[in-house]
Amino acid sequence: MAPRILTFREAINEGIRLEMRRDPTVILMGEDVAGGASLPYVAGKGEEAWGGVLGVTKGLAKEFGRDRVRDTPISESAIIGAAVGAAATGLRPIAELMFVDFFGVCMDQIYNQGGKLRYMFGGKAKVPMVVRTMIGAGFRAAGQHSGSHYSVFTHMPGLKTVVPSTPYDAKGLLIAAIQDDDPVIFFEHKLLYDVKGEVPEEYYVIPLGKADIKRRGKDITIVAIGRMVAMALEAATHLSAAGLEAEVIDPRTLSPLDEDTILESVAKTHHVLVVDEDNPRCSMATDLVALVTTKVFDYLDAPPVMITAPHTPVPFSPVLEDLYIPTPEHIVKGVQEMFEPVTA
Amino acid sequence: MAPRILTFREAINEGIRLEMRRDPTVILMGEDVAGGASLPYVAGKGEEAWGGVLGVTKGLAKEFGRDRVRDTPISESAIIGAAVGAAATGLRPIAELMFVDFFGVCMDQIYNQGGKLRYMFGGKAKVPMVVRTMIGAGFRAAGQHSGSHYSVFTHMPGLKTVVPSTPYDAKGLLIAAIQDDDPVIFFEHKLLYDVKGEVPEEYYVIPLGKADIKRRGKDITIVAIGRMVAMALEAATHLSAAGLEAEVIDPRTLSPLDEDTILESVAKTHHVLVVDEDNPRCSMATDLVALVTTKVFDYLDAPPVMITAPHTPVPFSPVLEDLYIPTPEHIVKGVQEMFEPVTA
Amino acid sequence: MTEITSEKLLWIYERMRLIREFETRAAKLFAAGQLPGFVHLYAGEEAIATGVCAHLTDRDFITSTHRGHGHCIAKEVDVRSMMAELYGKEPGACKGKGGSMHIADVSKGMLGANGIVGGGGPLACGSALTAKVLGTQQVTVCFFGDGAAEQGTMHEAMNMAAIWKLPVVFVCENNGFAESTPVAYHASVKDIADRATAYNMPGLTVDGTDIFAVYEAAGEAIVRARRGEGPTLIEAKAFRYYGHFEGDPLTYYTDEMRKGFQARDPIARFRKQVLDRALVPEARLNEIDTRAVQAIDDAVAFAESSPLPVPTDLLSDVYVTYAHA
Amino acid sequence: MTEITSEKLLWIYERMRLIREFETRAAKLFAAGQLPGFVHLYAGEEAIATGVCAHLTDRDFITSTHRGHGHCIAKEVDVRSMMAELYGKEPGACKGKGGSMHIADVSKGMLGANGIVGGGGPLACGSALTAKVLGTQQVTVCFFGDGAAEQGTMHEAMNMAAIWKLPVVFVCENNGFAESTPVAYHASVKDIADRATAYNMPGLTVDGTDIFAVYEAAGEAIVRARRGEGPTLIEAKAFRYYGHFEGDPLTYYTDEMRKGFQARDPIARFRKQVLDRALVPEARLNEIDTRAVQAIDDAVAFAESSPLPVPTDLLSDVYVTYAHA
Ligand SMILES: Cc1ncc(C[n+]2csc(CCOP(=O)(O)OP(=O)(O)O)c2C)c(N)n1
Ligand SMILES: Cc1ncc(C[n+]2csc(CCOP(=O)(O)OP(=O)(O)O)c2C)c(N)n1
Ligand SMILES: [Mg+2]
Ligand SMILES: [Mg+2]
Repeated sequence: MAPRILTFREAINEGIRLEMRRDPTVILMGEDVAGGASLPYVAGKGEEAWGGVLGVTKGLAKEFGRDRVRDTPISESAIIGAAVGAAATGLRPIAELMFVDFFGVCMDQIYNQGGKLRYMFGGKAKVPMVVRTMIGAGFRAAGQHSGSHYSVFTHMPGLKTVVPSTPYDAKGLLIAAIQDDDPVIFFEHKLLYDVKGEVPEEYYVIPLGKADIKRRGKDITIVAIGRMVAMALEAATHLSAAGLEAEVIDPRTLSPLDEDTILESVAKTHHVLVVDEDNPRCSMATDLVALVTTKVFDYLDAPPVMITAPHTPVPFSPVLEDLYIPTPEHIVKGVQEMFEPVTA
Repeated sequence: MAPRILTFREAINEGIRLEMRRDPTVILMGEDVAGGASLPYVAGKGEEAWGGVLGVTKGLAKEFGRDRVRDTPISESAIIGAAVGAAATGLRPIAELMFVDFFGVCMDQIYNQGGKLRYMFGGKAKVPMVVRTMIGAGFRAAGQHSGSHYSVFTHMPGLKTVVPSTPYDAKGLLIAAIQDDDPVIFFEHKLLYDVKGEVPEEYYVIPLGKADIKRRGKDITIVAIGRMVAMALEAATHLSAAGLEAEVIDPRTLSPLDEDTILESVAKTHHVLVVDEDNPRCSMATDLVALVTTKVFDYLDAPPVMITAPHTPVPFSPVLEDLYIPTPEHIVKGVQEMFEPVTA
Repeated sequence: MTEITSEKLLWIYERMRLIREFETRAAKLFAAGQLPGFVHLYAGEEAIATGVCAHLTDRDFITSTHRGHGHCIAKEVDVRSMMAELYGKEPGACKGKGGSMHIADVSKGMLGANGIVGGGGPLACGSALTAKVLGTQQVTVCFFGDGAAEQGTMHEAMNMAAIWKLPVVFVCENNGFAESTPVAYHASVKDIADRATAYNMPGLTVDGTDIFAVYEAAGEAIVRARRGEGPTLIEAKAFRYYGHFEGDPLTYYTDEMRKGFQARDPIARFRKQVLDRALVPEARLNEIDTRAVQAIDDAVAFAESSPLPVPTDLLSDVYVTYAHA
Repeated sequence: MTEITSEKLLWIYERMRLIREFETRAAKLFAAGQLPGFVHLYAGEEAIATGVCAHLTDRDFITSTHRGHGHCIAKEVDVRSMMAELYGKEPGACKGKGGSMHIADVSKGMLGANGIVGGGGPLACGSALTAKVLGTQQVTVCFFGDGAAEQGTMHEAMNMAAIWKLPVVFVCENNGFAESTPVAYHASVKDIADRATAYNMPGLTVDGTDIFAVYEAAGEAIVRARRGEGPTLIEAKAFRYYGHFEGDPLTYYTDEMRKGFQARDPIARFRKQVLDRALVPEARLNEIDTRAVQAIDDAVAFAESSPLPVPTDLLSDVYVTYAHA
């Protein structure tokens, strides 16, 4: 039988749809997630207009109705806060923060309310909610619509953070996130939406906290996040031609982090390079390097290498933005320098 | 002549006062920074009532008037945003974010507006502002008033971040921050306010981006931030008695970071331990470890060690909060294990 | 005027007295160095929480503020667990992990004091949304201060509640100050309730030291919310006897102001009102006075003799399913 | 009705035509794959930006939105530098680093388009504070959308401007939609201007397709602000011809709606109004039409022939004094 191919966008839509069918307490809310479904003349057509700004939630308002799929005002604090309050009292809301860059208008509800409520209440409450949000550069969306910043959320105790890299993972991880009893921030890279991959029709769950080894190799461990996984795999192909076999690890969940899979790999390969599209300071890249160097230092045969975006906002001009984003070439170069140190 | 001793609180007050005298475009605003100065019957007494929630800005409204020292509504986005807008058009505002924990209601104005404006405008504007904010655990102020989170701001391009550890540094760094043409976030540890130290009366500037070696030593480099500097110095005294001489480095400015001072020290001592009161994931601790291990890996004789708060919100109960905060004992233990690895 | 049963009147009186005793004792304990941290006391505002919560059941929800003790007691949270929480003890409402500013009891519908001014508004939309989606008749009351009225989150919450006709009652407790900053300075309107028109919801200002006024206004709003007719904004004007937090030197209060407070004391007013109209026998009130003192004595004794949290409590309860080291 | 000199009328017409040409061309260029990124067009709303900015000088400030081209042109930002910015070219207003959503020219008092809905409100308080503290007579106009009216930042900004009597004019451009969500759904009030009472400031709703109505309302508000009498909220109701952003399939528009837009076209209305009343000679308008096309032709040619940024531009301008590698 031919494999079933979906885009990343469709896989996410399917993940939400299956969970909403299974569990009547799951609701979805965010700006334009139905998208004009609030218009009588659009509703009359039997279809909502948009399904989110990039069409990810299309069709859900039609299937589940406007009570469970809610367009909201542009009030991110109210959106997230309502999700927290609803989660603490019996629903399993999926709230959309359209672009992660907007976290600055609602972070309090995410980290100070959603993330801390359980701890501050001595464990006597739970907040089973998901915040879906778009990340990533490359869309020519400029300085306020292109960030990643999962590091900021991973830093915060009480939150779980998930960054899928393939359609298959996106569906299974999203279902896991919705079922999880803790607040999960689910980061969707906007440049992945049109990427296709095999996605089985059935319901399946990929547990949070389990990394995936996307490629096996013995010479170097490359840990890559989100869209950077594809970059790492492409680099691995080049490196293989040059005689170096890279193991590519996709953590998938940044918090909790599957430390064992990463550490075991580095113990085997003795080399580590991390690829992170986010800015470099206090980032997932530094987090991973610190993990490896504090825990398996003696296994390392060379200094760890970080390939990240620079310490700049995301520039608009495509020629500059292309320089901002880590590429397979950067990765190959980083690996090669590790194995043949440049002598000055 | 007897040295002039001020508290950390008084040193900050003096730094602001001197800059406000020197430069008429410097203004101060925040919740209760005058503190009831808006009340006619308090103003009548010739003194403002509070001077900020912990009294740091006392006397400034009296000297500079209510036009330049402004109480505000509880509207952090408007406070910070007004500072950004004022900075871009000719003032040098000092805005107070009472506790850093409240960044979640105004981070957009800090990082997306203040931090990015210059870059997004192609360098054709500047934002000379300071955000003063309180950090730190130990005050029994519980989960939403005890965070540090300077990592989140250090992560963001366009922002500078300063964490003073002594009254002397606080004054000189604050003056530098006010004079700086970029947005600076100035983190004041609330448990340092009553700490005393020598502070000359005159006007002096400590340049941003210069670390300070608070203690010289040859055996291990301890990099400590803010209130943790005192912990590290105390640990160093114990270690010295045990025959280990620690070099204690206070970065003072986290962004830009004085990488050279840290790396040169590690190249000399071959050991590094970082102490950070913040939560561990994607933190300054991981940032510093990644810096050292990617840049002077070959000089290291032992794995780097991170002493941080755990990945939990700050608990209220004093017995738990005391366990949350890194102590000299933790540091000593960390160093000792580095030199005499525990054999399992 | 709305009818109140004598049973309800006694319940209200008991809750008000318990709040007053709790706060008076907390102030003393703080001054004696027994209570750590930031403690914000509710004395002076008792009629608001009790007059509103008299209409609610355990199944209804409230969101609260940093000044949350009164809301807890009005929602019948156990004063022993509250006092133990203030001491940071293990049997505290939050196992000692939350403290005064985060005290909560979800089983009583009390969704937590909140250290973030304006933090409760969005949360209230959430519990109200649960009620709406699940079709229960639960109402949520969102208590917030006059200072919180200037926080953007409250604006967003009121607009959202209005367009979705959520069963929320917004109760602005206007005690005249946000910390040391007077409402006449920080608010652009004379009455916060004037902002109701900005959300096309009913708005009214009541004397927050008059239990009958509060009770009546809240009753109508709660019935409206239960009927699915949407939110209401009630502003209750009162005062606080104590400083913003314990330790506040209160330099912004004048002697005249303090005298004015005494004249409006909500508990004294209540006594006068019900006794003048012979609604309940004085002996019953006196009994309640005695019981309130006993209950707080008992709560303090309980708190003092309770065990502290154990070290492993530091790391638990961060997640439901992810034990972090 | 306020007097408008014919010179001013011609200025307004020229700016409106430039905006329309700029946007029409941008739509075509986007469809042809020439312009990258998110492009939000202002066509249909020309009377708002121009009617307001006709009262301002270079020294006055405006804050803008993601839909900022019209504000830029009304504030006399050079269309060449704007078009070059849309192309991401080095001579762009922001050296190609900002793009459509961040286009700015501080030297013209244009404090930037803004990718964050509601982001400009607080900034407007800031430039107004500068004017107030330094005692200049500069006014700041804060343009924001109907959707932005639900963002907490706008609430905070309006309250702050009101209590400090800042010289700000808040202009809500109500084009009926926030992306695909209609204002009747997202707003709890019929007219956004009704919210002015929540800040005790004057508020009025005008037809944003009628330049004379906008001009008059803005004129009064700006005089008031300059006099130190504080902010005003003006809601201007209009529509947008294009989608939320280019690429929007506009499934939420009906044919009837589109017909209604044509009937209210602000430029056609302006022509009719001034010609009917013989306020300016038609020939002058026709000249302006021609010049506008030429100016945009020229701007496109300039943009196309301009150099791209160089790689080192990636790392510059992050800080004034801290060159980061
Ligand atoms: C977002 C935020 N800003 C500031 C504070 C600090 N703070 C705590 S209480 C308070 C005053 C609150 O005033 P009000 O809402 O009137 O409540 P009241 O204390 O009078 O009961 C302030 C400014 C905070 N906790 N959260
Ligand atoms: C804080 C924030 N939330 C959401 C968005 C995404 N967004 C961009 S424009 C827009 C709609 C804005 O509507 P309105 O304010 O009416 O302006 P219009 O587009 O109609 O001019 C939205 C939701 C954003 N940019 N910023
Ligand atoms: Mg108050
Ligand atoms: Mg709109």
